[in-house]
Parts: sequence; C-alpha cells; structure tokens
Amino acid sequence: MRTIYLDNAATTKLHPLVRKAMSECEEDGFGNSSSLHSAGRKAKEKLDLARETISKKVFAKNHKLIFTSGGTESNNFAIKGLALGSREKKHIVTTKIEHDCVLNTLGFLEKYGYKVTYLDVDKEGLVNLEALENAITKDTLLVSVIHGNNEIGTIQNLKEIGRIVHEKGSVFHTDACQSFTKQPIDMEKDNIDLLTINAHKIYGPKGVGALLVKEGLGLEPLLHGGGHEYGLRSGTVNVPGIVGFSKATEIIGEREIEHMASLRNQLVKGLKDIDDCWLNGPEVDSGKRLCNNANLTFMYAEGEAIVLYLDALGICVSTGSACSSNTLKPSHVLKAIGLKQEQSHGTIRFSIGIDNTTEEIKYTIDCVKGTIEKLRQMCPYKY
Amino acid sequence: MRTIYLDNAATTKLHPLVRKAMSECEEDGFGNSSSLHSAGRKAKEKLDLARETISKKVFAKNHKLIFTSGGTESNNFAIKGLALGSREKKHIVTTKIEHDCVLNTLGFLEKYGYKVTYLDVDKEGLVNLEALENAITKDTLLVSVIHGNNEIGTIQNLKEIGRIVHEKGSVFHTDACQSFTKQPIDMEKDNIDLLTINAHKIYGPKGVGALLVKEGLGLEPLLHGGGHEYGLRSGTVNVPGIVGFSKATEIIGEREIEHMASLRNQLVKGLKDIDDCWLNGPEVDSGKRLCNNANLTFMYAEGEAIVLYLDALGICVSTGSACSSNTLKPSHVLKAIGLKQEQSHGTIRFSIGIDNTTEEIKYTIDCVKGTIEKLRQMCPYKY
Amino acid sequence: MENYSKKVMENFMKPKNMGEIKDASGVGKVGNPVCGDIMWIYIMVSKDKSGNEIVKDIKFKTLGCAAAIATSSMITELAKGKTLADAYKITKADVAKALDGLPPIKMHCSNLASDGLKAAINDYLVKQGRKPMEHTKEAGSSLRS
Amino acid sequence: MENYSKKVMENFMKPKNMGEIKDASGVGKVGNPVCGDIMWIYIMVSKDKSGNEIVKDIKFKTLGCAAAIATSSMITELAKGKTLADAYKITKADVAKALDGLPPIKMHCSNLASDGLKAAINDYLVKQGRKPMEHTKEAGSSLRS
Ligand SMILES: Cc1ncc(COP(=O)(O)O)c(C=O)c1O
Ligand SMILES: Cc1ncc(COP(=O)(O)O)c(C=O)c1O
Repeated sequence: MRTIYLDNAATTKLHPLVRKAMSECEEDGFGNSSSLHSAGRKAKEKLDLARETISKKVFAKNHKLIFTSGGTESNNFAIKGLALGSREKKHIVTTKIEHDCVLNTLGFLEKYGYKVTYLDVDKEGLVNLEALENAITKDTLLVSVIHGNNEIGTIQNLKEIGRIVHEKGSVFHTDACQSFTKQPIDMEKDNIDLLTINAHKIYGPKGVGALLVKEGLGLEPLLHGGGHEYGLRSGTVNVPGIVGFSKATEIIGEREIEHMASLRNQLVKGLKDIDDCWLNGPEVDSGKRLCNNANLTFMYAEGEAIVLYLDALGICVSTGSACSSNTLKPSHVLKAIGLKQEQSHGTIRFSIGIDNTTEEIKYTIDCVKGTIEKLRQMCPYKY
Repeated sequence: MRTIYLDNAATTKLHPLVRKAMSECEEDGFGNSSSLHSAGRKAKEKLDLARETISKKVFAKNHKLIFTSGGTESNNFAIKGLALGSREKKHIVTTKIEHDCVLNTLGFLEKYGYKVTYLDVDKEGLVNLEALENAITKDTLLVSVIHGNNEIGTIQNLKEIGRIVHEKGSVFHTDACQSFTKQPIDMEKDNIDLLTINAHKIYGPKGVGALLVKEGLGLEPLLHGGGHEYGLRSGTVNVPGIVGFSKATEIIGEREIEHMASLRNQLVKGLKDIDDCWLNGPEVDSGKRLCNNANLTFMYAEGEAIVLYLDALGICVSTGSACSSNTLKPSHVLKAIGLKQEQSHGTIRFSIGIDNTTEEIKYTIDCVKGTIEKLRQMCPYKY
Repeated sequence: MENYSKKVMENFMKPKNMGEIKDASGVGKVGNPVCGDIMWIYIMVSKDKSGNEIVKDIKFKTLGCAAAIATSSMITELAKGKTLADAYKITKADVAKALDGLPPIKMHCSNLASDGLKAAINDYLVKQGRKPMEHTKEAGSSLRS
Repeated sequence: MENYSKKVMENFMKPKNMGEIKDASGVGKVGNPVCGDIMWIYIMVSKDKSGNEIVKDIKFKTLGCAAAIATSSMITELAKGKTLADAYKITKADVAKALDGLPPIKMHCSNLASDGLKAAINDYLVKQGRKPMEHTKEAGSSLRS
C-alpha cells in the first residue's frame, strides 16, 4: 500500500537533492572544519558557504548564524543564552501558542526567578499588538513569539511585532521552524534579533538547525567546549548535515508553495462537507496561514482513533502536534484559541508536502469521511 | 594526489555500511518517532533497536541511553544536568587532561559557585588513584575522568577509578568519545554512572552522540521541550543519524584494532629514528594507549608548519587537538604531562584509521623526515 | 508512546459487539466528553439452565482512543455468557491482560470498560428493585456516569 | 582559524632568501622558543651609486608557523635594495598587506619580521659605532632578542 504522508509539519522526508549534496560532502568534506589540513579546509569552505546561503535567505546582515542540532536547541539557546548572558532583566514576554520547547524552557527559567507573561491570542491564533505593547516593561529581557504556528498554522505579523519590541527596548526572538522558506523573513526589516530555524521541516536532515544572533547580543553558550561557531556553540561541526540544510533552503519555492496551498485548499473544501466539523486557525485564503497547514475538528470522534484508522488506510496525519503525543494533555494551542476540551479531542492536523498530489487528497477526503462516519456510529450520544 | 588521512581522532569518514543504513532509514524510517502513524512507528522501531544495540555494546543494564547531538552535548548535559538536578553538593573532581568541553563546562559552573579539583596526571597521562581518592569529599557531586585521551591516547583504568568513586559515594562520569569500540567498556563492572560517546569518531555521522545515565540519577535536561528521550532531551529525534551511530558501533572490531595498532607501531618506530624526537604518552605496547594514537614531539620545528608541509604532500595530521586549532594556546594536555611550552609547539598527533595501509605509513614516515629536515634547516639555532 | 499490542489493534480495528441493545436489561454509562472517553455498555440478562443470571448479550458504544475502543470490545467478549457475579468481578487488569497489555499511559484513563460493565449490571439490578453490588475500588478506577 | 591567503601559502611553501649570510653586516634576532616563533634576519649593507646605504642582501632563518615563515620571506623581498632608512620604516601592516592579509589571530605574534629587520639594521649601526634608529612602537609590536 502506498503511503500518503500528510504530516510534513512533524517532519519531512529527505529530498534527493539534499541527500546528494550531503553524500558529496561526506565524501569530499568529511574533515573536521577546525582542522588545518586540506580535509579540514574543504569542510570549512563548505561550512562557510552554507552559512552564507542560509544567512542570505533571511536577509541577515548584522547577525551571526550559529549552527545547532535543531529547533529545540536553538530555542533553548536563544532563551537561556540570553538570560545567562545578560543577567539583569528578569521578565520575558511570550504567547500561549508557542512550541513546547519554548514553553518548557521558560518554565525552567521560572523556577529560577524569571517572570513570564504568556499573551493570549484571538480565535485565529493572532497576538494582540496592543496587549503585546502593554506587556513589555523596562524589565523585559526578551519577547519570544512563534512565527508560523505548528498546530493551527497562524502566521504572526513579524514586522509589526518586531517594531513594537524594539520601540519598547527589548530583544525580539522568533521561532520560525514552520515558516522558514514558506513565508518571507527579513531579519532587518522585521527587527529580528534572534531567529530559530531548522532543516528537517524543509526536506533537510534531522538534527540540524540554526540560531541567528544579532551582533552584540551577549549570549552565554548552551554547549561549552572547543569554541566552535564563534565560541557560541561548541561541538565538532556537522558539516554534511549543514550542507544538507543549506541545500534544503532551495527546495521550497513559489511553485511549491502554490502547489501545497492549492492541495490544502482542496482538502479543507472537501472535508468541510462533513457535519459538525470546522477549520481551526485563520481562513485558508486569509494570508495569515501557513501554506501547508489544515487543522480540523471533527466532533463525536476521537483524534487518536481517527489517526489510526486513517493510518490503516495508508494516510499519515497527526493529532495536534506530534511532539505532544507522548502525553494525553489536550493541546495548549487549541485551548488558547478557545476550543473546549471536548472539542480538542477530535482535532486533526493535516500538513501537506511538496510531493503530495491532488489524487492523494481526493482519496484522503474519501477516507476521512468514511472514518468519521464509522467512528460516529460508535459514539454513544451527541453532546 | 591521494590523501592520506591520519586525523581520525578529529573525525572519521562516514563508512559505506553506515551510509547504507542511514539511506535506508531516510527512505523507510524518516517519520517523526513521536508520531502515531506507521511512518512514525517505523522510525520508533529503528530508534528502539539502535538504543538496544548501543546499550549492549557497553553492557548497560541499569542505564537509560539518551541520544544527543554529540560528545560535547553529552558532556555538557552530564555535568550541568547533574549539577542542576541535585543541587546540594558543590564540588566536582576531574583531571587536567579532559577535553575542552568538559573543562569549559566546569569553568562555567565555577562561575556559579562550584569548586572544581583538577587532578594532576603523571608523565604518561595517568591519574594517580590515591590522589583521586583523597580529592573526593562528602561534598563531591561528581567525578569526571576522560577514558581515552584525545591527544596523547592515554587510557585510564576505569574499573579502579569507578570503584573508588563509588566507595567514596560520588557519581562517576567518563568521556569515552575516543575509546568507544576501541577499548572495552562495561558500565556495570566499571561502575560508570554517566557515559559520553559519539558517532563521528567511529565512522558514524557527525552530530550524533549519546549519554548513558544510571537509573535514578535525577538530571535536569539541557534541552527542554517536547519531552523526547524519556523527557531528558527534547528535539525531534534524529533517527537516521542514530541508526548510523548504531551501525558504526559494528565497524571497529578486533581485526581493525590490531590493524590500526600495527600501523601505529610502524609509524612510531619509523619516526623515532629522527633526532630530538620522542613519543608523548604511554608506550605503544603498554596496553595503556589507544590503538590508533601516536603523538610525537619534533624539536626545532613548529607544529602548524609541519602540518601544512605534510598537507602539501597529501598527508592530514593535527597539532594537538583539532578543537584547539582556533586558538594559539599550547595544549593543556601536553603541559599536564610535563612538556615545556617550547616542546609542545613541535608536537604532532597522528591518528590512524581502519583504511590506512602500510604503504601509506611508509610514505608518511618519509615525508615527515623530509619535512622535519627542511624546517630544521630554517631554524636559527638549537635551544 | 509505547506501541499498542497486536491484540489491541485487532480489537480496535474490528471491534466485536459494537452497537446498542434495544430494550437492554441494563446500561452502564461511564466517562465524559471532556476527558475524551465515553463508554456505554448495554447488557441483556437472562437465566441459564441452572437458574443463574448471566450476561446473555452485551454491546457497547464508545467515543475514545484506540485503547478505549479495544477495551470496550474486549470486555464484551470477556463478559458474554458469564454470571452477573463473575462478570462484575472483571477488572481493568483482566481487560488489559486479555489485550496483551496496554501502554502505561493508557492503563486507566482509557480503560473504563470494567467500570462500564459494573454500571450496566447495577443499572439492571436497580431497575429490578434490587440492591446494587458493591463496587470494590480498583487502583485508579473512576466510576462516572 | 581563517585560511591563509594564497600569497602567504606561496611564501610559506617556497620561502625566498632562506638561509644565513656569513659575515653579515647585521643580524636581528627576535622571538623566543617559548612563544613558538624565533626569527633571525641577516643583512648585508652596501652603498648605492648615490652613496646611500642600502640593504644589498638579506636572508632569514625562522622557527615558527606558516605566518612566521611567510612574513620572514616577505620582509626579505620588501627590504632588498631599499635604503636602510626606508627598510626601517617597513611595518607589520606593510608585510601583512604584501601577503594579502593575515588571519587576525596571527597578525602580531607571528609577524615579527619587521621587528627582526629593524633589529638587524640597528645591529649593523651599533657595530659601526653609530646610533641605532629609534623604534617607533607599532600597536602590538614586540621587539625581543
Ligand atoms: C514551531 C516549532 N518549533 C520548534 C520545533 C522543534 O524543532 P526540532 O524538532 O528541530 O528540535 C518544532 C518542531 O518540532 C516546531 O514545529
Ligand atoms: C575526548 C573527546 N570528548 C569530547 C569530544 C567532543 O565530541 P563532539 O565533537 O562530538 O562534540 C571529542 C571530540 O571532538 C573528544 O575527542
């Protein structure tokens, strides 16, 4: 049975062009980029080139790009690194719809005396700019706002947020793991001081990410050691992985974005026929939603059951965020946009990939309809 | 020109079998190991299998194996995680010949009130067991001792050290990045509570490592987030890399060890002919030295110049540790075994790989002799 | 999460005795939508040759995850034909065991089936004007209706 | 570390004027083994047609890294044929520039060559019973003998 993979927000499959670039590097640039000899220098050259390519992609001019092991490390590094690096201010502003790795890092800092303001979002998942402005005080070290939400696809207005954060004299971090290459990012115009991105959401390798850091921001390293990456992140540099990351930034272009958006729209249109079902997050044509995200609630059916029945039909989708599937906690994001707990249980995230086809979406719509019907027959009553 | 790569302690080239295992996983196990669907479950199965394979390799019975991004992260996590996880004891014992990532992590903790004892080593680089025993007090949280030294190849007696650490009621961590698969490690018999290993020194991928953690040791995560790896290390799990790591543990066996040792012995024998030249660290046949390490000092020639002249002849070697080549600081390891600064400048590390040949070593010996002669002709005087 | 056993998946994919019994002797309603699991167990009671009251027929309707559906299916299999007294004794652990285990995280919250069956039996007894059986509390059990 | 420029590598791989001058007019000895760099500059001084003292010949011997050797080679090229006064004015920056730059970390500690040349010129002057030229301190320069 062919698999229809619709969980590209959880992770993507390595693209053949990325694999090729990595294999070449494994052959020809396998050396330690700190080594003096030719094997090391070749690795160093590839590393420098990758750094430049990725920096350009987000129009970084006054930023150091630090390679990390992924989005989680970048977010931990941005927040803890800044907290330890500039030890006076003790207040951080964020939202209620951040990824777990931001929320749990902040939870960790709260244990050490930091105060965190978690901003509400509206029904679409958007931060209220006035509330943001009011939340920032003289003691606010950092404002961290996710760019494209991983569950409901909401895209925040970075430019407006960045402007406010800088006007109020704080530092602006954004987690762009879901939006990178799908949505324009301009470090300068958007006033971004710290940017988290990673590779495995854009057809690159797992275990590779980056944090872009505004020049002059004094971060304490999270990983101390041999002094790699400008002394900010030690560890033998994963040059083949980084070369893959760099290549991956070329995979999603205008054409791919349109393709994914059109399949996503097809899917949402097809599923909205179902009774007692709705789309969470901004409308598909609002310009405020990631091109590949569809998040729908199906009442009177439970998420895990839906996922597993669809899986048996060859379709891979997710309940809320994949990261949370180790717990039974209902999604904090769905809660933040006002879903009741009994509604969030029946919520499914579909995330389109560049290789999906319109036939696959058609088949998926049929399967979802059948599955929901089957599960609803099992449901004792409507509530 | 063919490259003769003799810097395998810095990093190794990905082995074709490892690459194959990774490629298969990238095809068939690319899913997010936290996802419920078949793509996720396949990844999870491969992850579990890798965890089991690697755990067995070090006879771990009462330990959780936590995958990380490499040796640096594992060492940072072991030390900071324990410090934050068990906040009473404030003293740590280590040696003067640890890798930078251990030393700099400890240096970081010293800024926060921790006291660190740096044990001397003898001429061969061995820790004095009595001094170790005397250094451990009631307040000693942790003893961290490198297993196989990355510069001079000295192998510490883990079993004796572990016994003493446990008798004195402290926790034992060892950094086995250089020794893993080259030297037996038995978590139970050696009384190891925390073990750092990584993949890129054993023909596996870069950016992958592990920390084995004794059950019941309460570590604070270094990377907070989605709760992966038993809640101890978050971040989408790099399953293809981990599968590569697992495969890599099969590359070096008895035969490879013998092969590397014999080439290393050939090399040392050939080079010792040179006047004013000696081997640093234990003798090659002492059983106390990594099978693939040769570290020699050539008086009246400078290390970087030697490396670059050899590089022009197609030979890749290193001055001290590759990680330090960003600084001009003479090696702390050579200093610890009693080399004067003027001696350490002319020190070169050769580290053999499984693919090197006796012809390559012969050619290397000739080239080193020629290079040393050439450089000594440039040297103004003997001191 | 740990994977489900093959047995769980079989019972989830093709649940036995799904549906309702019109004019059931008793109905047990446990769980609630907020927790994500609702389970209704319908039983039809009749007497066997020796005159003991047995669970002659049993069906379920369940909203919930794979574990909730599989345990529902399994309890109907385990209870069918048993005397009320024996059926009442079926525990969460019995259900889990019959399914070759459940992931720890699912052990209790989605394993309401034995509670549902007990509730159905007592519903029957009470309708008959008899005294309900005493619910000996299991670790973590949660009898909700 | 940043890579060396092509010029540095050329001068390092095939240094010009390596060796010593027997009966040199002056010798400049800078650096020391502890720091890892020693540099001796030999000069032969003679008069040109206009009667100016010039660096007629110059050679070096150097223990040190690629930067140390390349800067040694370069200073001999820069100084050869120059008047003593002009040769004395050659700075570390001149040497680095002629080499298309040096990695920042190597800019000063391994770039002793101009110091060595100055020392050689002054050695000559002193041997002649004349006053040594004044060493105008450059940022980070370290005149050691
Ligand atoms: C928005 C967002 N931030 C951070 C992460 C964490 O990234 P990684 O899995 O690379 O650690 C993810 C994905 O898992 C994400 O979707
Ligand atoms: C002994 C030792 N420990 C730790 C490390 C760091 O490992 P990594 O480069 O994987 O971070 C290395 C190698 O660089 C090493 O040789």
